[in-house]
Order: sequence, then C-alpha cells, then structure tokens
Amino acid sequence: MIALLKRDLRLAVRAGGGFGLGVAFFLILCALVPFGVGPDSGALRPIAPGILWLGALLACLLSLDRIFALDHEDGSLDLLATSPLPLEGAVAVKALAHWITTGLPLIVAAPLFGILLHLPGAAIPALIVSLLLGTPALSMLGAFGAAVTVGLRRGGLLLSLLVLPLYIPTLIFGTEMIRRGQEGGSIATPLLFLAGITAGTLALIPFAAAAALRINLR
Amino acid sequence: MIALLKRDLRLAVRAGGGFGLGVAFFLILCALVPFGVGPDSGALRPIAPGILWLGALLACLLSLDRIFALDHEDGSLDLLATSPLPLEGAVAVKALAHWITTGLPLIVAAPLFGILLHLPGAAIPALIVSLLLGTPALSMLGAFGAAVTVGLRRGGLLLSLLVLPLYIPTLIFGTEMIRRGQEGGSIATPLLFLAGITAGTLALIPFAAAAALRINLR
Amino acid sequence: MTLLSVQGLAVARGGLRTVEGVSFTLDPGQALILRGPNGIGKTTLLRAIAGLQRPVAGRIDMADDAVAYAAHADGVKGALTVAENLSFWARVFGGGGMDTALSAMDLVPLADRPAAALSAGQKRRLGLARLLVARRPLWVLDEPTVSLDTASVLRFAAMVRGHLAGGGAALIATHIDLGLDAQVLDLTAFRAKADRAARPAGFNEAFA
Amino acid sequence: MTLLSVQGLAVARGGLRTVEGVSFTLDPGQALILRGPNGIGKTTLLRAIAGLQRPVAGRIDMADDAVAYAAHADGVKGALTVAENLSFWARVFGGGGMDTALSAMDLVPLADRPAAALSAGQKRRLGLARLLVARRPLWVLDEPTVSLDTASVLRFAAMVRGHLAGGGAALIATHIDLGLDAQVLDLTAFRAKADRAARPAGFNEAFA
Amino acid sequence: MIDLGKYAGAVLGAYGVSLALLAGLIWQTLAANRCARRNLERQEKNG
Amino acid sequence: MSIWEYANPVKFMRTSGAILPWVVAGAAICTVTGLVWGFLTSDDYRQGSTVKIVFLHVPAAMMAINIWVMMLVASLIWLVRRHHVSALAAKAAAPIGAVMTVIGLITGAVWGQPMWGTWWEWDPRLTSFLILLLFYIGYIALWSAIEDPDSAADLTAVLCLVGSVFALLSRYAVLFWNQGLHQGASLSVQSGERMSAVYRYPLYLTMLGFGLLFLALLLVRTRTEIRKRRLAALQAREMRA
Ligand code: HEM
Ligand SMILES: Nc1ncnc2c1ncn2[C@@H]1O[C@H](COP(=O)(O)OP(=O)(O)OP(=O)(O)O)[C@@H](O)[C@H]1O
Ligand SMILES: Nc1ncnc2c1ncn2[C@@H]1O[C@H](COP(=O)(O)OP(=O)(O)OP(=O)(O)O)[C@@H](O)[C@H]1O
Ligand SMILES: [Mg+2]
Ligand SMILES: [Mg+2]
Repeated sequence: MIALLKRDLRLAVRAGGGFGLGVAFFLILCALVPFGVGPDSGALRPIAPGILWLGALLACLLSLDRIFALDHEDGSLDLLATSPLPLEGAVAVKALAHWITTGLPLIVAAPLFGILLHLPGAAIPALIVSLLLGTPALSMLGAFGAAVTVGLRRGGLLLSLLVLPLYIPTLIFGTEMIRRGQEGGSIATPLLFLAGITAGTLALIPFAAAAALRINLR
Repeated sequence: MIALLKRDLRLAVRAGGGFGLGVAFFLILCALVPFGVGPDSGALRPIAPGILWLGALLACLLSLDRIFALDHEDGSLDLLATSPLPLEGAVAVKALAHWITTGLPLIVAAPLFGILLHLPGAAIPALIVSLLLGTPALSMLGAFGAAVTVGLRRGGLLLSLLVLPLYIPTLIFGTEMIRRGQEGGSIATPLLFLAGITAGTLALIPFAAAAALRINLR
Repeated sequence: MTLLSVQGLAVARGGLRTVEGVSFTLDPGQALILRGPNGIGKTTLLRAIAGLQRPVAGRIDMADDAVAYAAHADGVKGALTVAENLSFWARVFGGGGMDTALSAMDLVPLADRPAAALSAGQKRRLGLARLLVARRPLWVLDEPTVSLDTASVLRFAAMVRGHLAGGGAALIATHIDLGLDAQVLDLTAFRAKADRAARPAGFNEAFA
Repeated sequence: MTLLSVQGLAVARGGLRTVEGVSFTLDPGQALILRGPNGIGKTTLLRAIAGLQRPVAGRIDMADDAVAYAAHADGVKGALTVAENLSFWARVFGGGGMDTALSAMDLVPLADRPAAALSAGQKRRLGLARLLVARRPLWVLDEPTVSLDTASVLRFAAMVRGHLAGGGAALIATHIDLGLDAQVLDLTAFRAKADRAARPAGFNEAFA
Repeated sequence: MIDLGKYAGAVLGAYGVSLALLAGLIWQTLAANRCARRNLERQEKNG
Repeated sequence: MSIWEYANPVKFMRTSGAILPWVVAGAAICTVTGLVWGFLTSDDYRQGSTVKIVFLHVPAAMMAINIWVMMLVASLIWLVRRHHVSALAAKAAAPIGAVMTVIGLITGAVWGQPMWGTWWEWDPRLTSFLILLLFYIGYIALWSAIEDPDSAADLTAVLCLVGSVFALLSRYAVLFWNQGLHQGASLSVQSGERMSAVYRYPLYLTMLGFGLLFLALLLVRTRTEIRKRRLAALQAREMRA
C-alpha cells in the first residue's frame, strides 16, 4: 500500500506528472471569470464562493482520468488486480494520492485566489475549512468515476458527466459555507453536512469503485 | 481530407466517442451556477454572458485532448504523417471535426441555456453570432495545444494551462459582444475584433500546430 | 500436489464462448505451452486463470495468490527508472531479489534509465523481470517473447527453466518455439461449438 | 532504377546517435531484412527512412511518397469496423483494392467486426492489410509478425512475395525468420562510436 | 530612523516580500548551480 | 572524458565566467544604492511614504516584460540557428521573469491597498500582468513536462512565439474590456515631467540595477543548465555504451 502511494506520488512529481498544474489551472480559471462577468467587485463578490469551489472541482476533474486510465493502458491495473493488494485498498490509496497532489495544493493556494475575486477576509477561514472537508470527497468520487470509465478510450468527458452530478451536494454545501462565512453567519449546518458527506463517501465509495474496476478488467 | 473528416466524425458519434457530452457538460454548468449565485434574475442577468462563454470554453477544453492523443497512442498519427495528406491539412481537418462535434452543438443549445440564465431575448442573436465566430478559434487553438502536448502521457491539465491563456482575447470580445447586445448597444467593434482573431488563428495556427506535431513525432 | 488443475473450462469474450471443455493440470516443475491460431481464445483463457475474469463453465483449482501474470502490456511506467519500476512490484508482491531479477534479464546496465527511453525489446525484458520479484509459483504468460531478440529469448528460456527447477510451473501462450522442454496444448480442438450447454456466457449468447 | 538508396546514414534517438554509416540500396523486387539486438536502433532507422525524423548525417534518396510504413503500433481504431478502418486508409492513400487486401490477410469473415473486438493477432493482420491499400512501392516494416500465428506468418510472407514480384521493395526489421528470400543487414556492425563527426545529433551530443 | 508615517506597514511589507522573493530566487539559483557543478565534477572524475 | 567538441557551450562558459564577477558587482552596487537612496527620499505629498514602493515596483514590472521579450528573441535564435545555448538561456530566464512578475504584482497589490483601497482591482495594467504570469507559468510547465531536451527546446520555442502574439492580443483585449485606475507611463518623454527628479534618479539607478541583476542571474542559471545538460549527456552516453 505504501509502495503504491509512494509510486503514485513519485509519478505525479516526475516530469509530465502534472503536480502543481491543478493550482495553475485554478489560477487561470479565477483570472478568466472576471473577463466573462466583468471586473467590478459588486458582480464578483457574490459569485466568488461559487467560482472558487467550481475551480477546485474542475481542477480536480481534469486530473481525474490519471487515477486509473494510465495504469489501465499500460497494463499495470491488470497486474495490480492479480497482486496481493486488496483492490479496495488500492482504490483508496490512489484517491489519497490524487488528493495529496491536487486537493492539498488547492487548499493552500485558495485564500490568495479569494483575494483576486474580492472575497472578504472574514470568509477565508470558512473557505479553507470547506475545502479541507470537501476535497477528499471530490477525489474519492472522482476515483469512482474513473473506475467506471476506465475501459473507455479517453472517457474524459463522459467521466466529467458522471462525476459532476455526484459533486453537486459537496459543491452546494461548500459554497453555502463560504457564503455564510462571508456574511458572518453560523457555518455549523453546512459544515456538518459537508463532513457527513465526506465521511460517508470515504467509507463506502472504495467498495463501489473496486467493484467497477473488477467489471472493467473482465 | 474528407476521409479524415468523416472518420473523425464517425469516431465521435460511435460509442465512447463523446458526441453531445460537451452540451451535457454545458448544461450541468449552467444548472450549477444558480446554486452558486442564487436564483434571482437580477443577480443572474449581468453574469449570464460570461457564464455562457465560460461554459462553452470549458466544454471545449474538456474534449481537446481527443484531437491528437488517441491517434498518437494507437500509431495512427505516425501513419497519417507518412501519408500523402499534408500535416497542416490534417490539423485543420481535425480542428474542424472537433468544432463540428463540440462547438456546433453548443451553439445550437446556447439560446436555451441563455433563457435558463435569464438572458434577455434581445441578446440571443448576439450570443449566437459571437459563439459562431468565436468557437472555431477555440477549436483551432485547442488543436495547437493538443499538438504541443501530444507526446506527454495524459497532458490534460497541462493542455488547459497552455490553452486557456490563449483563449482570453476570444473570451473578452465574445462576452463583450453579448453584453452590448444585452444593453442594445452596437456590437460592430467586438464583432470585428472577434472575426479578426478567428480569421488570423485559422490562417496561421495550423502551421504552428503541424510544426509541433512534427517535433513530437520525431 | 498439483499447482493448477483446470477441469472442463469454458471462457467467453464479448459475450460469446471462445474455447470450451479445456482440462489440464500443472505440477511443480512442469510447463505447458498453449498454441492455436489467432483469435482462438488464448488470451481469454489466461485471463480467466489469472483471476481477471470468471470462467463460464468448469473449474479452476489452485492456491490463493499463486499466479504471476504477464500480459500483452507490460505495466511499465515510462516516468520511473527501470530499477524503480521493478522495486515497486517487488514491494507490492512482498518479494525481494531485485538484483537477481535485473541480472537475469540483463537489465543491470539499464537500471537507472527512465523506462520511457527503452526500446521495445528492452521494455519487454523489464516486464519479464517482474516475474522474478513476484515470487509466485505459477507463471501465466501471454506471448512473452514478443519483440525479444534471439539472445534475450534464450535468456528468457533459461529463466523459465530455473523457475521450473525451483518447483514452479508455467503456462505460456506463444506462437514461436521457445526451446523449452514442455507439453503443448493446441486449443484448436476446443473451439466453442455454436450449440452449447445450458448457461449462456453473456448477453450475446443469451439472445442468440 | 533503385527505389531507395541510403548512403552513410546516421540516426539519433534521445539526442544520441544509435547507428551510423549505414549504406544500402533497394531495387524493385528486392527485400532487405534488418537485424540486430534489442535497442541497436532498428526502429529509429526505419522511422528516419519513413520520413518521421531527420537523419543526423548521410542521405536517403527515394521518390516522394514512396513509403508505406508499418510500426509497432497498428493505427487501428477500436470503434470502427475492420472494413471501415481499411477503407479509411484506402481513401487517404487514394488507393482501392479493399477486397484483395481483406482476403490477403484472411480478414473477410471479420470485416464487419469492430476492431476493438479483435485479438492481438487479428489486429496485427488488419494493420498489415493496410499496406496493400496504400499502394506504395516501398514497404518499411517494423517487426510485422509480432503476435501472428504460423499460418498468418506464411500468409504475410506470401503477401510480401507478391509485392516484390509486382516491382515493389521491402525493408523489414525482425527478430524471427520470415522464410523470405532476402538479403540480411545486421546493424550490430554499425553501432555508433563515442567519437563522432562535426554536427551534434542533439542536445546530448552537443554537450557530451 | 526615518518616519514612514501611517503607511509603514505597506511600505515595509512591500520591501520585505519583494526582497525575500529576490533573495529566494538568488539562493535557488546559486544552490542549483552549486549542485550541478558538484554532480558534473563527480561524473567527470568517475567516467 | 572527452572535451566538449561543440564549441558554443565551451565558449559561453569561458566568456560568462569572465564577465560574471563584474556583472554581479554592478548589480549589487546599483540595486543596493538605488534602493537605499530611494528609501531615504522624502515622502510624496499625495501618496505619503508609499511612493517608496515605486523603486521596487517599476523596475520589477519593466523587467517582467523585458525578460519575456528576451526569451522570445532567444527562442527565435534557437529555431533559426539551432544555437543550443540560446535555448537554454530562454529556459533559464523564465523563472526570473516569473519572479519579477510576482514582485510587480505584489508590490502593486500592497500599494493599491492604501491608494485605491483594495488589494486587487481588475485594472487593465494589472490584468495584463496577471496574464503575463500565466504565460510564464505555461512556458515553465511545458519545459518541465517534456523529458527529451531537443523536443522541449523546440516546443517551448513554438509556444513562446504563439504566446507572444496572444499576450499582445490580450493586452488590447483587456484595454478594450476595462479602462483602469493605473498610473500612465510617467517616465516617458511625451507625458512630460510627472515624476519629480527626487524620485527619478534613484529610480533610474534601481532600474539599471535590476537589469544587471537579471543579467547576473541569467548567466548563472544558464551555466547551471549547461552543466545539467552536460551531466545528462554524459550519463546518456554512458548508458548507451
Ligand atoms: C497589482 C498590480 C500592479 C501591477 C501588475 C502594476 C504594473 C505596473 C507596470 C507594468 C508598470 C510599468 C509601467 C511602465 O513601465 O510604463 C507600473 C508602473 C507604475 N505603477 Fe503599477 N502596477 C500595479 C499596481 C500599482 C499600484 C496599486 C500603484 C499605485 C497606486 C501603482 C503605481 C505605479 C506607478 C506610479 C508606476 C510608475 C509609472 C511610470 O512612471 O512609468 N501600480 N506598474
Ligand atoms: N526517448 C528516448 N531517449 C533516449 N534513448 C532512447 C529513447 N527511446 C529509445 N532510446 C534508446 O535508443 C536506442 C534505439 O532504440 P530503438 O527503438 O531504435 O531500438 P530497436 O533496434 O528498435 O530495438 P527493439 O528490437 O527492442 O525494438 C535504444 O538503445 C533505446 O534504449
Ligand atoms: N471485446 C470483444 N468483443 C467480442 N469479441 C471479442 C472481444 N475481444 C476479443 N474478442 C474475440 O474473442 C476471441 C478470443 O480472443 P483472444 O484475445 O483470447 O485470442 P488469442 O487466442 O489470444 O489470439 P492472439 O493469438 O491473436 O492473441 C477472438 O476471436 C476475438 O476476436
Ligand atoms: Mg492474445
Ligand atoms: Mg524496435
């Protein structure tokens, strides 16, 4: 398991692995939004929480197909499935590696991008906590989607389509949490929901994803 | 050339080809925005042009890596490069196929989504014209990015990173055009700029993309 | 004690049976070569034995975690070096013996090279070296000598012989002669008939 | 009239020369087999002759658009049927002769099958059938018989012989014997030396 | 000491961050150079 | 081991080694005196002490643009003349340019807080700078993603060319999109004397200093790249043998 985690992390930081690209993508997205919706802070502030979460979500999404597709193409997945590692464990480890390489850098960089979008300083803690709670669920759900679409040559867009609806609850509670932080309200309710969703996802999805993988390898 | 176009279109509509997924992604995005911003039309209307264009842009982005990566992996690209087709022509045709499968459906669907986002009816023609003029440039620039990253295993995120900044002028003039259409102003200036950018892109980028492909095949 | 016993096995691909009624056993020290024309179902059969897909009929008896499988694709990561690739699999299978594996396939001079910079045959050698670090008694190999030059084929045959001498067994699908002293099973005789037994293999047979 | 004349050719991979000083000519009706251990540079040489990369030194003389190249990968689209795959290449190369190509490689019964549902050898046969529809005089083939069974190898050899008889030529890198009546060029003798001529092949030579 | 007035934080902050960034860049440049030189010398001595 | 048969890197190492100490000394003197002098100047009557930020902001902002232009030139030289050192120089310059851009952005942001009452405003000047940073990031990312040095040099050069065109286009697009708050170019001749001499001379000095600093860093980084390439080349040769 640790060997697998190490390998995935190493692959991510090697040339072409795309470590840090998630953050860069996030930055670009935050920079593009004002070009679309206009520069004044009055228009930007209300959509800032949504944009930030959407950016995190898309950065996550674009790197999802790496989770299994590469291993499937070069045959590693077949070999992993016949190895002594339980497939559920492999799924969880791969989702963890994805989170470490994509989610974690996003969380670190998010406050900065919040400033770009005129997010008030008071909302920053809510932003960080919501991302910290929510992004693991994104990675795990993404792993599930990647497992379902792994057999398809370049299932990228289909993957997005499958996964995005699954992301909606996380997205809603996440933005709600930031919005309440922005307005100085209590963030307890969305926080609880978010934590609940993530916990449930982490506990159950590895089994579903492993089952999907087994079917795809058949 | 026509054979290549036909093949690419056929591949796109076959199982797993992802035809129509772009529109579905667009739909999901437009459906999510009200969750993020709140449903009242006062908040939605000013950002609607931006959201529509950003959605088109991201839908385009998600399908970009198909343009060359699949052909590179299975060796078709090597064979195409040794075939009598000029590589520049192949690039242009593949960008065209991408546009037909991704851009065109978006343009057809956009008015509907505009209504969803409370875009006033007066702005719809501007919306359609701007997309019609702008999306070919998106496809062509995307083909360039795909050509540059084709050798990299799963360059998806890097591809977005390279391509999104190139989209900025198109995005700005596109949204500006809709905004002016919304406000009833003259759309001539942004229209001219947009047309100019697209024409220049279509004329010159195939050469850059073919050069990048040749380097990557080396 | 047999390592693998296959009884009346039928396997399916794309919802249709490919071969059926295949039976054989493999004891330690034995190798079995599967032959047959393209598309008869060798790959499918090997995948079923490796546990990647379920057989449609018949039974496969063997110990848990006995199989090391090597497929058409090598599972080699281009971004990692040869040694890193191999040590990953060594860690996953809980084995060691990196050095013997590297030298058995003549990979020592390439050990620090990123695998993306290997030629087709070198990559294949790396894929085969993995078998040694897996330390599994039963090797299930699908066309292992593709792209190998003559010297490497000899080296591979020596490796298999060593494995057999150490009490292992090997099941190999191949079209060329490996110079191994092994039984040969030609699958042509087991091609699935159009009319078949009760349980359909999948959608395609259920509705045919 | 020679179809291909190669003079003092040197090719590089990863910025370093692999083979250098290779010279040969191919006349209509001739075949040349390239041999050499894994990693000597056969694939690189063939890619240079196919025009996919520039030679580092020496010259390659041949008519424009004379080459049909078949690589390790087949360029087969899984989503298209066998016939669609083939007719696409026929249209690109402006050729016809779909039917002869299909029957030459025994693909007629598979013509309407999506290529994703082919076995390894069947896919390869499809890749080779493409050569016939390309209608190019010079075939440049990189390990064409990988995964083919004995019958298919014979069929392929017959196809090459037909091509040669029709005034074509073939340059084939392979590790196994095809039973063709052809000259053999062993590349081992041409392995690039450490010290080399003026212009560096790439970054690695420029800085070494 | 000169008086920076009410904008002391802004000025000092700007100088601090910028100089820190420059220092970081210079340090990284030198460290990478030292590392490359050492590796190259080792290689040339051995090979 | 063999000498470097290809003359360019050797010549570059020799010349750069010879001039490097002078450049470093010049950069240190100009930057330090310029900054100290600037720091000690009196406050502006309108902007208060924040005017001191200009001595970092303007040189960094100018260098950020100039470095991209230098990369463009180096890329063109590589594409046309296949001069290996110039490709490596372009690679070496990119991180310096990115840091300069970040310094420009941060000093601007810190300055904007007291002046405009906001950390960040989507003003065209600032926005163009953010876009420039994006181009830098893309360029650096592409260099680091491609393993083969020859393809990497070629592809990044092509990207630099295309990127320059689109950076320029973006600049005009952004101007069209939003007219901003930012200062005009008050050092330029036509606009006359907008900045008093008190600030002008230290500013010139820091600008010169930043230029020399860039040159020094560029030389060292290019030397690093050359050494790294030579090491990789030797190892590649060894492995191939
Ligand atoms: C955050 C982002 C900012 C960026 C990226 C930025 C960018 C630039 C650039 C590129 C220049 C050089 C212009 C030239 O050479 O003509 C410049 C000059 C200047 N900036 Fe900024 N700026 C920023 C914020 C600010 C702020 C907040 C102020 C002050 C209120 C400011 C004041 C100035 C001044 C006084 C100059 C000198 C103009 C001249 O004399 O050329 N900038 N800035
Ligand atoms: N990307 C690369 N970077 C550096 N070296 C490489 C790269 N790709 C291949 N090589 C090396 O170039 C040499 C020539 O490779 P090539 O693929 O031409 O060999 P080959 O003769 O076709 O071998 P095989 O019979 O195994 O297919 C090999 O030594 C290989 O290790
Ligand atoms: N996805 C699929 N759907 C339907 N049929 C398939 C599919 N994949 C393979 N087949 C068919 O299943 C049969 C068995 O394929 P398999 O790959 O097992 O053959 P094989 O004996 O390994 O051949 P080879 O020697 O060419 O590798 C073939 O006839 C093939 O055409
Ligand atoms: Mg097979
Ligand atoms: Mg080869």
